[in-house]
Amino acid sequence: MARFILRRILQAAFVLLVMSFVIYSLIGLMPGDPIDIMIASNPGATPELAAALRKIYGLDQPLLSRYGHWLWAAVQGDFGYSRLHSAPVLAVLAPALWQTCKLMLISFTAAVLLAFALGIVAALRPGGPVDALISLFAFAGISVPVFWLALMMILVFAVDLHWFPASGIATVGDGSIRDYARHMVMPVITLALAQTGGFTRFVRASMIESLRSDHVRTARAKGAGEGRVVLVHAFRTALIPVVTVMALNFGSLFGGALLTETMFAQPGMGKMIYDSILGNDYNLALTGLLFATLVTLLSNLLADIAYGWLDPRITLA
Amino acid sequence: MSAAVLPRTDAALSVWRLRWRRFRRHRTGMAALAVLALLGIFALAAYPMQWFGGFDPDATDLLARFDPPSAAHWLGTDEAGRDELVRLMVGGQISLLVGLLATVFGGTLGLLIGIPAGYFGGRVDAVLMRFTDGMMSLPLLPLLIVLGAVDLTKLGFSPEFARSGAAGFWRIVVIIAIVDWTSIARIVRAATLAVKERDYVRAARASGAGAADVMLSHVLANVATPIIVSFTLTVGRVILFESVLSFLGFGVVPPTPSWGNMLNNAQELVTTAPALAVYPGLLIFFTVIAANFLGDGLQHAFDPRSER
Amino acid sequence: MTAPLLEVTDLGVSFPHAGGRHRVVAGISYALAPGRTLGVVGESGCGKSVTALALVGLVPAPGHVEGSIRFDGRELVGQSHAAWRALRGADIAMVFQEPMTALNPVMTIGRQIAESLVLHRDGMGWREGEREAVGLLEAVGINAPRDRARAYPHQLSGGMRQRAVIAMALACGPRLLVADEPTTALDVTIQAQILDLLQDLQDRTGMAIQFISHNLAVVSAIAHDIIVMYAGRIVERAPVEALFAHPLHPYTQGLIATLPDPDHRVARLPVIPGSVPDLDTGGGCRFADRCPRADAACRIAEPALVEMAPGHLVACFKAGA
Amino acid sequence: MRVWAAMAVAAMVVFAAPAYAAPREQLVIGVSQFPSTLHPAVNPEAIKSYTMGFGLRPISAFDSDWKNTCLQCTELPSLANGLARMEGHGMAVTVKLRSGLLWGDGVPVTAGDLAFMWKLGHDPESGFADLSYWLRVDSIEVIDDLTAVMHLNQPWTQFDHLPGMLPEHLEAKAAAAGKQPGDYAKQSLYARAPTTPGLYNGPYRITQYDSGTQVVLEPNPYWHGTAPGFRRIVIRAIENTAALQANLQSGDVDFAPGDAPSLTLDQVLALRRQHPDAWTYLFKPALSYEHIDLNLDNPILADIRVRRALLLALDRRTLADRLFEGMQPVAASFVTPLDPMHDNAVPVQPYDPVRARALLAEAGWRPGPDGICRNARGERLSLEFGTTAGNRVRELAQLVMKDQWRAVGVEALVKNDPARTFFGETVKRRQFSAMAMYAWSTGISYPPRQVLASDQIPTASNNWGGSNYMGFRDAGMDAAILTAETDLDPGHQRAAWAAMQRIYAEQLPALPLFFRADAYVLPKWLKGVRPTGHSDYSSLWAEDWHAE
Amino acid sequence: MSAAAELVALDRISVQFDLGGGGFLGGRRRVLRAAQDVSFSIAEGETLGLVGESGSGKSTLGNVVAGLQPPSAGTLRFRGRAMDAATWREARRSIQIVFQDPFGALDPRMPVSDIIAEPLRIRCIGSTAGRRARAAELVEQVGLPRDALNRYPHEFSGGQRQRIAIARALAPAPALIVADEPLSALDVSIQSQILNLMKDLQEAHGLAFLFITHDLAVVNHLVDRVAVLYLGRLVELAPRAELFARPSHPYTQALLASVPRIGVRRHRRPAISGEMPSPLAPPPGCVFHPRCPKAQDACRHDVPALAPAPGRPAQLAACHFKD
Repeated sequence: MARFILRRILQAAFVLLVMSFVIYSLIGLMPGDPIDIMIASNPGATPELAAALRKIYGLDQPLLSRYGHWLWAAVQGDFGYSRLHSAPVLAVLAPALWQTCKLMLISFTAAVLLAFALGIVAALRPGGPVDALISLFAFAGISVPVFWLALMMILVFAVDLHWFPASGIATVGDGSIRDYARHMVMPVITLALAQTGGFTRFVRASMIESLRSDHVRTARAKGAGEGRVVLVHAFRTALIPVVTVMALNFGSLFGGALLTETMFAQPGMGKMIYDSILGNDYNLALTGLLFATLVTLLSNLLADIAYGWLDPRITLA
Repeated sequence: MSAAVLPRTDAALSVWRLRWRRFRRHRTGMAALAVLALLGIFALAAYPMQWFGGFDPDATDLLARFDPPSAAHWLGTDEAGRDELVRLMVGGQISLLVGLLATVFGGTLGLLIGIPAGYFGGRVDAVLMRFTDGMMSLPLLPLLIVLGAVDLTKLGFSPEFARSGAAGFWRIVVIIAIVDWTSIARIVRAATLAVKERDYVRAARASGAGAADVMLSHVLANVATPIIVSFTLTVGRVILFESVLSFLGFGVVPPTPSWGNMLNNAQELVTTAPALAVYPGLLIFFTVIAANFLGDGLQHAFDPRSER
Repeated sequence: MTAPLLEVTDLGVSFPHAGGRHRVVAGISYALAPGRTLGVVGESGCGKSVTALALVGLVPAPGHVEGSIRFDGRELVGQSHAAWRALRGADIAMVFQEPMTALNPVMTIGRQIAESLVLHRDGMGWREGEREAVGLLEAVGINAPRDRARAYPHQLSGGMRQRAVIAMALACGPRLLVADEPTTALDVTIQAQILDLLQDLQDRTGMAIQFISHNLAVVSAIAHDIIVMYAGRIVERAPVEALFAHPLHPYTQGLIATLPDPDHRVARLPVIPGSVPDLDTGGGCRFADRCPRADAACRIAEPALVEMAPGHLVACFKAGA
Repeated sequence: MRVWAAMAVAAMVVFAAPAYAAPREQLVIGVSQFPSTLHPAVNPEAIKSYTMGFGLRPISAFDSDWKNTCLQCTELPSLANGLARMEGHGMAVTVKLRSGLLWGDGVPVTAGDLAFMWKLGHDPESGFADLSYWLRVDSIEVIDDLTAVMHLNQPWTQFDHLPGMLPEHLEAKAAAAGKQPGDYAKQSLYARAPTTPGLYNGPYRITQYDSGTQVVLEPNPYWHGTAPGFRRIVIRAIENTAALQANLQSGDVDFAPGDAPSLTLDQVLALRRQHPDAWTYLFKPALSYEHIDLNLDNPILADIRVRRALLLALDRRTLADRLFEGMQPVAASFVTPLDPMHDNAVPVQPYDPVRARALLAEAGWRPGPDGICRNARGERLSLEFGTTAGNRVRELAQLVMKDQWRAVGVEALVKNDPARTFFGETVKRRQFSAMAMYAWSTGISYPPRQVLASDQIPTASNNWGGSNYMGFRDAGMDAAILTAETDLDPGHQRAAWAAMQRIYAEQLPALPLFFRADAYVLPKWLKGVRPTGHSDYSSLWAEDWHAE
Repeated sequence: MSAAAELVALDRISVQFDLGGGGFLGGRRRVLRAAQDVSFSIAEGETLGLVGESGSGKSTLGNVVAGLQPPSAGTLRFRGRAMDAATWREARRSIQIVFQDPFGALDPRMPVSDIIAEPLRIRCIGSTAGRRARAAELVEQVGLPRDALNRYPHEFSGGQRQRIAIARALAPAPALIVADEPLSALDVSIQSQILNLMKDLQEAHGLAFLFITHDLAVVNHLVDRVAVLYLGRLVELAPRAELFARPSHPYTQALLASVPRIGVRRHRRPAISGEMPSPLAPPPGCVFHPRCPKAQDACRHDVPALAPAPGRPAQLAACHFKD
């Protein structure tokens, strides 16, 4: 087990390394260049000054060597300085990452629980009216753009009903958990609804498959009640593929987080990456993307471990 | 492939006829197909509207901003006095085309990676699939934004091309395609792995069939099933992507209409002119939901176990 | 002969199909006494598995069961779900064909066996159940039962798995064991072991066994009475000796003749021409199309099961001819 | 299912609460951008100037009546009062600070702080965005704690517009710590610890800074002037303007200012139509000048007749009336009528499509079969027309103008780019082949060298410096700009400004469109906000804001 | 049978599968030994039965003969020549394979005519029309109506599909057909039909068969010689009659005794206890010793060689104590 985890971590590190190069190159393809921005409104700037600055910042070097320098610094924990936030990248990123992870984890949990409930109910009578209703709900969830859902939530629950605050993560001067939770409700629901549809479909498909399987029939032949058959025998085996798919999807919450954070004006990683790309903040964009990749890789690793834990047929070695 | 001369077309119908019969019994799938067909007709109706009806999707009319539906403008006008209906039709062409093209390109990429990975296995598989995993682990939307922000001139395209409308359109198609092929590659790989172990493939190999022969004559035809299902879902997802990209400022650039940018554009007007948001919103919603139900129906039709 | 434990009368199972109903089996009648083994033989699709599922109330969803199943004098058809549950696994147990898939892959063997006990025995806890499971595993001839009880199905060999399935079925001391092709997935040497085991267990507990197989030879090795099914109908029913000594139905005769004999080589095996028909072929004897003796009459009416000799019933107009 | 529904309802009940009654001691301002850094001299941004206006005061500023006034000084320097005088090739300007000024930590504001600012501003490696002001100042002589003399290296007509200051006692350490160019900007407390009280000398100081989300301001106890009217001001950034509007409607945001990036004019107009009585709406005509730069290197546009025809073909009045409900005045040139240097002799060109067609014909452009003009060589009169993608109002105007040009036989091909590409590449490197629409915003009566002088045409050799994207070269204009910059004689200045406006209107290097209007949405209870319409934002007088 | 020319010969063939593991951080390396040191040959026109239980490696050896699985060690000869690329080219045409599952053996997307003609198409034999004619001829030979040609596999029953699969194997006029459990997925009443068909075809074309099965009863009706495999090892190789009359290896004896016989009430106590060990960890010495009633110390250490049974030179068995 430890060996497996170690190997997977090494693999993930390698993927991260390769991806860091890919992202580094892509970032270099964004418009403008850092020196331009530095001397943007300096009328006295000459091409010589620009060239000198390029040399100081190593921008005259070939891509690979620049990447090498960046990597060496990054390995030592120096991810550079954020142009937009005027602070070291890590100092800016860490709280945003934490905030986003909280949002993602809560929404993910909510989405998973809801999907379990709906998927199981739908799988009990495939093709029946309840299944049709749940399918419709699931597909509807898949079919609404997240930003639009967010706007509708604000209009209904903040503007019309005044139930929840429309933006921010806390009321200034009110540090209570309740206040904090109230600010999280709408982003969490929005992000969770966007995921629930797909998850519900997975759970439903897997449950139908599982309910058809021989061992479920065996359980019935033993005289187990329907609840036990469904929840203990069918669900446990249905869970195995579902958990993997869900965990693999965890990373995709970043995209949703980006949108909900923008709409609900919450400081988070997704929004930060977006802003940094728009604002030519190369260091922040690069590191942010890498962190997001890292979170995805870690969730994949957890998925593998969960897989091995759920399925005794798999030995992690 | 000289055997292709054999008259197989008439007979080839039979597998598909069987599936069609099964699909026809899938009520929501049929409804979804009908909805998608209607949406396609709706989008294409822009041409007769423009040629014969004299409707111009770009003609502005400052005196007719936010007009309610009338004989001249069946769905009313938008904030620049343009005919909403024709814009929705033209926008539909763009959105559906983006959806289809990105899916086809992404699907082709997925096929090119998934089939060899599944068929050859071993090291080829390991390399291709680690690559796929790596791509999958990249956060999709931020990556799309980076790709959307890429300066084409730095890739050697001329500034004229980089700034042209065509570049804007193809950029979206290409970036969605190169980001969204991974799931298809995995599906194709899994299907190929299954087909590869089928006895008919082994029989062909025993007769001396080479890898290319087997992949073309057996694997490709038999992985079609999961691919078609996955295609329908992808088309829906891509259309959603386009609207999200529009929201983030990287979608189809106005004034070329797409449902995505029309919806995004209508955001600020949502309280004053909600209809402008409702139309493209509903069209996107129906397209995506129909694509999903269609995929569901096809899955049912292609699954031999659903025969009863 | 003792009073029958199981009495099946005119049992039929149908599924909705293209507007109408599709009768998968019909007119099944037989009786089974404690301590006896009834072999049910037939080719794929003849309805033998559905008949077995009807006995435990597990005919899949849209299926409809008619006729009568009396178990120990109690009518089972139409009884409540709760009554079925109380019966299943307790008085009537079932063993399925694929020991790999019939076991829950993510539950230990011991726990799966204990589950039957916990479900049916009042006051039985999991801990106690699992302890008892070890004993049951030992009873079905598994070595190191304590370790095996802690193992997952995939960690056991095919034969051991089938023993575990049998242990599970026997946990609550059923009076009727329905075994649906229990040895088909196994190798011949293991098949022999399992057949032995079933016979031993029957000797010890006096349970009745309904043994279903497509293999006449296997059935003949274990059964006291045999039912031959074809296309959803019983075509012949007889004590095992009588059946092989004087098979009356042309299908039974064909089956016996076409089976290759390991001990005698013949230049050419006799064959039954044609293949098993699709169900619901209309009126007439269902075997008529493949029957060497069939004439016009056979294609008009369906022959009833008639007793030609004591305990020997056949559904053929030409039987004895 | 039912259980889930019940749980959802229960959760709603627990978390939901009616919007708390606003204590009115707090003002939440909704803006659509967030300041990237708070250092006043690095990365100039409207949102930062607006935010810092609450906390850090320049020595002088233009007020809402466009009059230069002292904020931190006792009187403005002028040649008349002797505080400004000619000196060799340049000038000497004496700055007299008001006494009793304190930084937010109680340390007095002194002339040394001004000298410190100069020291940094004069150093090209400090990372200051705009060195042009400080490069004019050769030295600063500190006379006493409250007096300093700035020695300018040439006469400068804007000498009485006095700069801001930095707290030397806090920032000197940061300035010394820098090793590489630009390090100061990273070391500055404004970047590293923006809640340090001593960084502010205005009525409010920043007490909480949540990067990307909000800035919280609270009264500065060491403020000497009018007591601030709020216990707390929150500036909340909500980038999505639709969400921002929803926040305003839900009460999460109280106030949408017009001088900081916030709701669009379009939104405010729509809001006013829908809820005319819910808020107070203010529209302040502003300096911002919307126009279309013409690339004069384009052979078609090199012909003045074509340029004039393009302008005459535009019905700017109707456009303004319909799209902006008449809030945005049509421009005759780049100088707003509100500017003291505006010259009435330059009229607004009327809408005259007939003359436009005649001019085009004169220039050799005759309508082809599709209605688009062609010249003798058969080339179509087709011009690329770009602006910032995503700016709804501009895109809307662009579409209308495109149609209006079409009516006179000019084909405009819309090619828009996102703002950063548009400003970073398209216009900056003069990649637009014909027309680019955007806005300028300079100071009041500020000489337009940057945008109109021939030495400010961006080229590769000057590292794409300057903002004369049109490639406009006119000796008369160059001379007038120099006069406006350096000739302190008011008569000469006025003449130079008149000349600039005349030349501009005649030569049309750019098509003048509108002067923007800042649109404010204020809660009924908010009083004392005086929009300025220029780049000295209303927040500089925030101590007068109060609830009623 | 030694009179006929040798068609295919296996000489000390071993096949092992690397199940991963090993290498950097890979953990224990796992190797599955599917076949060990197997040697036998098939003469022209001969039918060899390859018998064994699941996991004995019989299908693996079938794949080796059909060229689907390269051996890890040992040599394969075709008509006296060791296999190389050129030999394989000829052999591919002369050796065809028929599989167990008639449902998976036919590409559901091809009409029957294409399926049957496929081996010819792959080897580029004949014209399109010629291949079609050949397919039509073969369809009739295997007892299907001509109109089957334009139909699709799903329209046929299991027995009919197996006939199509046999027709495909016959298409290039092979010398040997590897039949991998061709009957076990069929209904009992169909098995004998296919069995007879194979016999007829063999007589008509002088085909050789490598008939892989677990069913000894079937073997007795078709084959000339029998090879018995146990855990990847050849334990007995003998002419049919001899083997059925007097099995030499204890495993063969047990196997034969375990076959259920019609109408014979079973004698209790099975002939053999226990189960075949995992091919991942075969026992040392004689692989059969853990289950062998005769096992002695020698069996636990020494691998018995395949040698003639006492007095029966044609009957080879790998046992220290063969009868």
